[in-house]
Amino acid sequence: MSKTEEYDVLVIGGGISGEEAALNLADQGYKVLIVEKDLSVGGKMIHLSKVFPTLDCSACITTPKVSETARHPNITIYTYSEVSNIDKKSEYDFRALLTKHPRYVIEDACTGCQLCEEACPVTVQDQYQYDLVGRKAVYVPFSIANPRVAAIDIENCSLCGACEKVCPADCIDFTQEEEEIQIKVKSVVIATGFKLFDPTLIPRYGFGVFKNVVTSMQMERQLVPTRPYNNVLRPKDGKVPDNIAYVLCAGSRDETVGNPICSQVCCMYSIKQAQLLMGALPMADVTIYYLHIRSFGKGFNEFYQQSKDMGVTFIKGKIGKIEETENGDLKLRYEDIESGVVKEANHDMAVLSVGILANDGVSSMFNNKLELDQYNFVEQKDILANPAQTNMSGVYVAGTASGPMDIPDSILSAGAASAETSGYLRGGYDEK
Amino acid sequence: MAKINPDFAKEIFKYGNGDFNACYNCGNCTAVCSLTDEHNSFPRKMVRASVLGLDEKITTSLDPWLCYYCGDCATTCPREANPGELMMSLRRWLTAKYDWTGLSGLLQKSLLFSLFAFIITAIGVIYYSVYQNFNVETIMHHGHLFEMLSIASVFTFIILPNLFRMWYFVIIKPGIKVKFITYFKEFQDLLIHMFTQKRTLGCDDSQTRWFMHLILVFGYLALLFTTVVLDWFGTENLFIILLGYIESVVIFIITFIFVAGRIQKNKEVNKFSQPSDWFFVIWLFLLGFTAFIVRVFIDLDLIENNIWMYLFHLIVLVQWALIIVPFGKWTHFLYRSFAMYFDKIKQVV
Amino acid sequence: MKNKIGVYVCMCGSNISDYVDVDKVKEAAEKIDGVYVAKTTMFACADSTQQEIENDIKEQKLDAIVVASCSPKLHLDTFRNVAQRGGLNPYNYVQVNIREQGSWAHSDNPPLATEKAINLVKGGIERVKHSKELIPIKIPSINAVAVVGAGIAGMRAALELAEMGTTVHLIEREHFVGGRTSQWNVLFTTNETGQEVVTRLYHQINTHPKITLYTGTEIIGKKGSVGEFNLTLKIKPRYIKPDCKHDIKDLEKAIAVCPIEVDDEFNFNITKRKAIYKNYCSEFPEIPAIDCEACNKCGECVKICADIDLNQQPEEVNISVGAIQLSTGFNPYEPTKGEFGFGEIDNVITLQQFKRLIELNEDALIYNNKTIKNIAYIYCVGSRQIDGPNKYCSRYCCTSAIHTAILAKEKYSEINNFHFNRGIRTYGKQEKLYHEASEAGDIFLQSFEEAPPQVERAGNETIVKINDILTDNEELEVNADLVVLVTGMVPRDYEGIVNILKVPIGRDKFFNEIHPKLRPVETVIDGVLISGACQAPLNITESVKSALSAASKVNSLVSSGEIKLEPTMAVIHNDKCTWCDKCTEACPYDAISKIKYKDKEVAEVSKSLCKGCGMCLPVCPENAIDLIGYTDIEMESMIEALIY
Amino acid sequence: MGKTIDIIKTKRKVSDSVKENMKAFNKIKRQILKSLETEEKTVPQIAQEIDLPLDVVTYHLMTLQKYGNIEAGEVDDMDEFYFYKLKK
Amino acid sequence: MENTDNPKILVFSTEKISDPAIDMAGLLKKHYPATVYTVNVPCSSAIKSKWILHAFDKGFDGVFIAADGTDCSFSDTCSDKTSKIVANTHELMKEKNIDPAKLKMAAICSVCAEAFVKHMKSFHKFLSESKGN
Repeated sequence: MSKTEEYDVLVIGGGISGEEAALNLADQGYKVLIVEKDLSVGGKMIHLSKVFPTLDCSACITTPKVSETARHPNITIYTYSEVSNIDKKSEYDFRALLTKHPRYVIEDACTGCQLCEEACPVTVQDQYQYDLVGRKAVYVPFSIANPRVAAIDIENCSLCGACEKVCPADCIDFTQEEEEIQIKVKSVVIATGFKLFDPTLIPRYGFGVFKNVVTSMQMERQLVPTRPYNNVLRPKDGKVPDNIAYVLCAGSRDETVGNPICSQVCCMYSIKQAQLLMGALPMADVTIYYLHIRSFGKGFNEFYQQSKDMGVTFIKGKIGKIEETENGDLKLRYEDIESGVVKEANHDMAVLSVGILANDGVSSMFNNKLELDQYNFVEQKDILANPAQTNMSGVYVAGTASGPMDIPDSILSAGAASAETSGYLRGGYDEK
Repeated sequence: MAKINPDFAKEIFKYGNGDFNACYNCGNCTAVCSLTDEHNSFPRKMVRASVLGLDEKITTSLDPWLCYYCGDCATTCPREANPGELMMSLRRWLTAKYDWTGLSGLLQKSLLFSLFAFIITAIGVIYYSVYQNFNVETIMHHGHLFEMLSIASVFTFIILPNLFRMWYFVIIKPGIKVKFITYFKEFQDLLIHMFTQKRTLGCDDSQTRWFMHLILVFGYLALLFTTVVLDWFGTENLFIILLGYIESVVIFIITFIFVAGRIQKNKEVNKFSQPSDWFFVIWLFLLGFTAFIVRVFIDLDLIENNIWMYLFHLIVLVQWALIIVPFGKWTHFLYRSFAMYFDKIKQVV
Repeated sequence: MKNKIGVYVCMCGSNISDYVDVDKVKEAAEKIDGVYVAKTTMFACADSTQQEIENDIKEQKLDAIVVASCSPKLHLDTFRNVAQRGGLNPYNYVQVNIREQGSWAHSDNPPLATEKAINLVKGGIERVKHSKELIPIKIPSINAVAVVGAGIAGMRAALELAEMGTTVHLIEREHFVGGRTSQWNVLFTTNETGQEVVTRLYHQINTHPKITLYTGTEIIGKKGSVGEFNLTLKIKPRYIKPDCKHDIKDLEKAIAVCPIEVDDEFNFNITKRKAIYKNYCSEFPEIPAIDCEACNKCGECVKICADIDLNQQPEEVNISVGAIQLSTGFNPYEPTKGEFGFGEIDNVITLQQFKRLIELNEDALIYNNKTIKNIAYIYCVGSRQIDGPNKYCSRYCCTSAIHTAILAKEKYSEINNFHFNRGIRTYGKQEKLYHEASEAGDIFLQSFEEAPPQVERAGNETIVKINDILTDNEELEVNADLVVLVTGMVPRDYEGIVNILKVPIGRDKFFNEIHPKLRPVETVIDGVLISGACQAPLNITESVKSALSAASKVNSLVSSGEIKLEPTMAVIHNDKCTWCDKCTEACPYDAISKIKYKDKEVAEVSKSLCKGCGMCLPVCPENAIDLIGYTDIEMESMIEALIY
Repeated sequence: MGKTIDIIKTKRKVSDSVKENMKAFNKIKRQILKSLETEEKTVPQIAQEIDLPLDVVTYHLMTLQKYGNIEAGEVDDMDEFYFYKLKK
Repeated sequence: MENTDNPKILVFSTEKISDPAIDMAGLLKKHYPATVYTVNVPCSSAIKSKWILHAFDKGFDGVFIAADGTDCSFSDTCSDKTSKIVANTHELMKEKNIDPAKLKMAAICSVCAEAFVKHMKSFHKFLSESKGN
């Protein structure tokens, strides 16, 4: 085992919140380590199309922040790494153990030329396109990934060695092994983000069985420039959809799936996608089936009104079940609350606006000493006056790790986390 | 213009489990229900009416009778408001509402009152047998007479007026104009539903439930016929005796399964049993079981010395005929069938 | 003149390339003299492209670059940094906006959008050709900040800034701290009361050596700019000596003898208070204050407490700070007379008044001598208006109303709550409250936005009617003993501060940030930041988050002691200048003075005072003034290029 | 640098599912490419020709498009299905 | 490519006030003529008459000053100063026989996207009509 690396702050998670918190702290002169479990930093936001309510492109906002983070002299980033354990020895003394997974690619040498990808004979589902298309076993995660270097998915690798043969930079290295790194920090910021609700838990919506039922994240991918298809298309048969339904509260506000709370973003992202769809498919009808439209933030209600003016149809009523008809169209059954009558509507595509859930394993990193709330989000001990404070002093929470929130709220919450961390660290200096 | 009455919900709570206030009107229950269509969209509307206390809406509605409690709405309700159980409660409430005597409501709301009624009838029977010096023949003879008399009087004085009230609530009060002839035209529907309960088949996964229910209904009616008309306890006809045995066995086996189900709470429909549910199945079970034993005793010539067996049967029978049939869950059998019939009439109009 | 220029045309995914033929733009650029490299790119701002541009600069030895992409407001700094990393002076870079002012504005006409993009790029190339190497101006910054408003956001920001080592002047207009939070009783999630939270913060503020608290104080003047704002503060007299050592009981007696009663704003006018007052018993600062507008100086109180001094005069204080953080908060929307019966029917009150009413009524809920049983809450009053100007959702009111209803029911078990809403918006974990209230039997009725509920007076009764969309649009009514208008948020009256600081205001009348995601707490005025509910409706947690976020930015800005500013400033061509004095008159910053040059008198521009507004330019009769970055040659060659 | 693939081969085994998956993909890939040799086709046309479920064809077709083997052409008269063709 | 009938307009916008409004017009996809070209200056009272005349000289049909108005962050004298510049330039235009109506000015606040689009449409219409004559 190698020597211990030292930093001021450990930021767990390299999404928008983690980056914002890290940048704020680094700008104040603190040395920050970001640990990201994925192959690239950027979190969920980097995969989004445009963001509400301003409709500016998500990548245009994330990528500069990503590269600013990556280039900042006070910030170190470990991607494809996980924090396996954090032990608080005393105030200002946290010992963490990191696991750095092997990419089987030498990060510094890879130029991201993608020749290996061309050579690779294996195709598996591309998790960054939410399974809509395939990717190779050796792959650059996505075009605006950071670092933009390849990695080998060893579980799916056929060990043919073709990538190694074609790599012009000689950077494929199958001898890499999992690495353990010990670090010592004064403070920790948790920015582990969220996971999406798995709609197979609601069998009556037919997700996974009816291919034209997609998640909102799959639709989001269809709307970005680096999209999986050449246009917005039905995954079942490649047809251009012209009548798309949005099923809100899919996995939110639902006791039966164990998530009674509102995910806070689904209404708005669905409205946004509806607007974008009307741009991408000018002939298409978009219907949003909702319970309550929660357009509560700055400029949100105006954005909702705008979508109505554009011709998005809003129907109050939760979708009860979805059935597939012969040609792949979908029959959605719901009670139209405004008329009080049960109705069936045909759509050629249905988008499940899936909710936001707490990520797993956050507390176990801290030997279960970190308190979680009843929904498994990180508990905010003093939510009113110190919203980033957890039950452990010196450990702060940023972004959706503490509950569902949208991007502006996540950024503000990260700002709060960095301020509270900075105040804590400053206290440490004063003591010495 | 309707006035909201928040106290109404509290009244409904007395008839069953009361989670329905949690409803946030998403309509999921109506949408998942396989019995709903454009004409009959429930249960959300009934939930809403219960929350707001719009009792007019409920009394004039047939929706509670159209529900067969498959439980889909309850298992998928995002607020766990259990609309299916509310529909059950409303059926109980409606039974009370239709009943002109008011006894039905008292029996259903108060377990104490029910127990009191059962005990009084039991004491009555025992008092009567003491009066008759435990003379088997007389008691059995009077028992048979009682069967016939009670059927006639309960039907005439309780059930018929109550059905009439139901008709008044659902057809006359809402001002539905029905041609006289329609009542005849659609009468076959009443019979079909009454004897087959075919609508249950619309519920998912309830083929067995429907089949058992069907057998039970036929078993019960047949046993009724066999004992009352064919005088099962008195006959020497081997065929009739055998028939009675089969019928009573069918009844007590199926009801035994039902009771077991209620104890295990394995299905949504069984989760929140009320005393009236227990009384119904247990008494039906006892009815079949004691009838069976009584006939066995007769065949083995034991009844003379074991008059208590017949008395036990008679107590069950009297309680059944005077409490459960006119005021208890038994009435569902009729109200449901009539509800289908009235619904058909409404749709025709 | 630059002659090895790199031009990068961004597709912005498809934002630009959907309407502008980027290849054509690139081809047109290639043909222009001085252009050495021209490329198109998917995302110019992506890390890999930045790297590519950097490499191009180094390898191809470019001497200037042009990026045609989105608005420079988003990425000017991004590419200036790229230029710098490549070894160029960051000012040998021009960003051409072909998205907001190109593809998006002209998506109805792609060919013309392409033509415009080509011309704009040409203009950019001409401009960059004449660009000069500039060095940013560095000005010293005072490591101190003025936090305006001592509500929850301001108090919290002040504390964190002080913790981070910045000197804080916390300025509160009222005589007491705590703002709106101190007016709320039990708060959602923690069950702490607002007053408890305020107390907690006040004690920390009071003992922190880096924080100076000014109460009863307003900013009345500002000079200078980011790095050094010189603010003039006006402190209203409290009429009680600050070092008052008197027993608090004496002061309470003084309150008792005061003969004047005025509406108590703290209780939203549902009660009266004296001219000498404290809003609640543990309020901070601990000593009462005398409302100078209400006091008739009768002197009764002075007889009881000698520390009361009715001769105190307003004071003016000057402070110097590097930045200003505004957290001036919100006002509850004031319903107009007759809006849902407000001001006309005596049992119609606002949610804020109701909250106070619950706190003041211990055993039974009584209003206007009547015991209250049925309460009708009417939502979205002053928010999501169809006819009125407030189109926005006030965000906190649904949760606040439901939470208040739950508290009321817990306290007075007999009441019935009826919520006349337009769709409940208890987002996030607040949904739990909505569930709780429904389970407790609260009744929710929803109307269309165009058909709000009606409040009518019938004899002695107040009837609320609604066409409830949850019940087949049926007309339903409730006999309400109390109607609570769930009023939203409007910004707190801020005219004074807006006039002084020139903070931009959005269409919702709240202060406007630069960008909700990139720079959510900064304004276009350098060194002036916004936080809390003055920016948009926010609840307490959200306000505190934004306050801390702003504090973090403020600290990065002022703590290093140095702020970099754009080198945009005026320069005088001494040869042409004849010192006519016209420019000094035009300059709003007194940045121009007279100096000797050779044998004549000429004007000179002070580097630290000039803000680069350019107001001196057009007044010069000799055309002897240029603005760096906007010189005649740059402007004219660019204009020329746009036309061909 | 040596061939590191030989080193890992001594430590790891390729699972059967990976092998099968690879075989299946390559078979479908060949079928789709062959089907498009003659003329450009829509997804349903390809699916009918090579007798595979529509969603399987869509998935593989889009993957082939992603890796530059084929490209999208015009949309059909009904504005429903795109034609896909081999990329030269 | 050159469309001689389509009048070209040069807009002077200001970095912090009116340019954000013009950006917002794009953001909201509010369309205005594509022959409108915007040039940024720090403040509308920094525009030299010389530049305006240069624009007419080189072929622009109209010049529009999207002024800061009272929102100006530099000085409250901005409006007066900008008006003065416009008045001066009008004089100079008359001398050169250019219709003074071809130089317009209006205050455009930082969220006045709609107002800007309206101005552009009507100005463009005016210029094409006068061009037709």
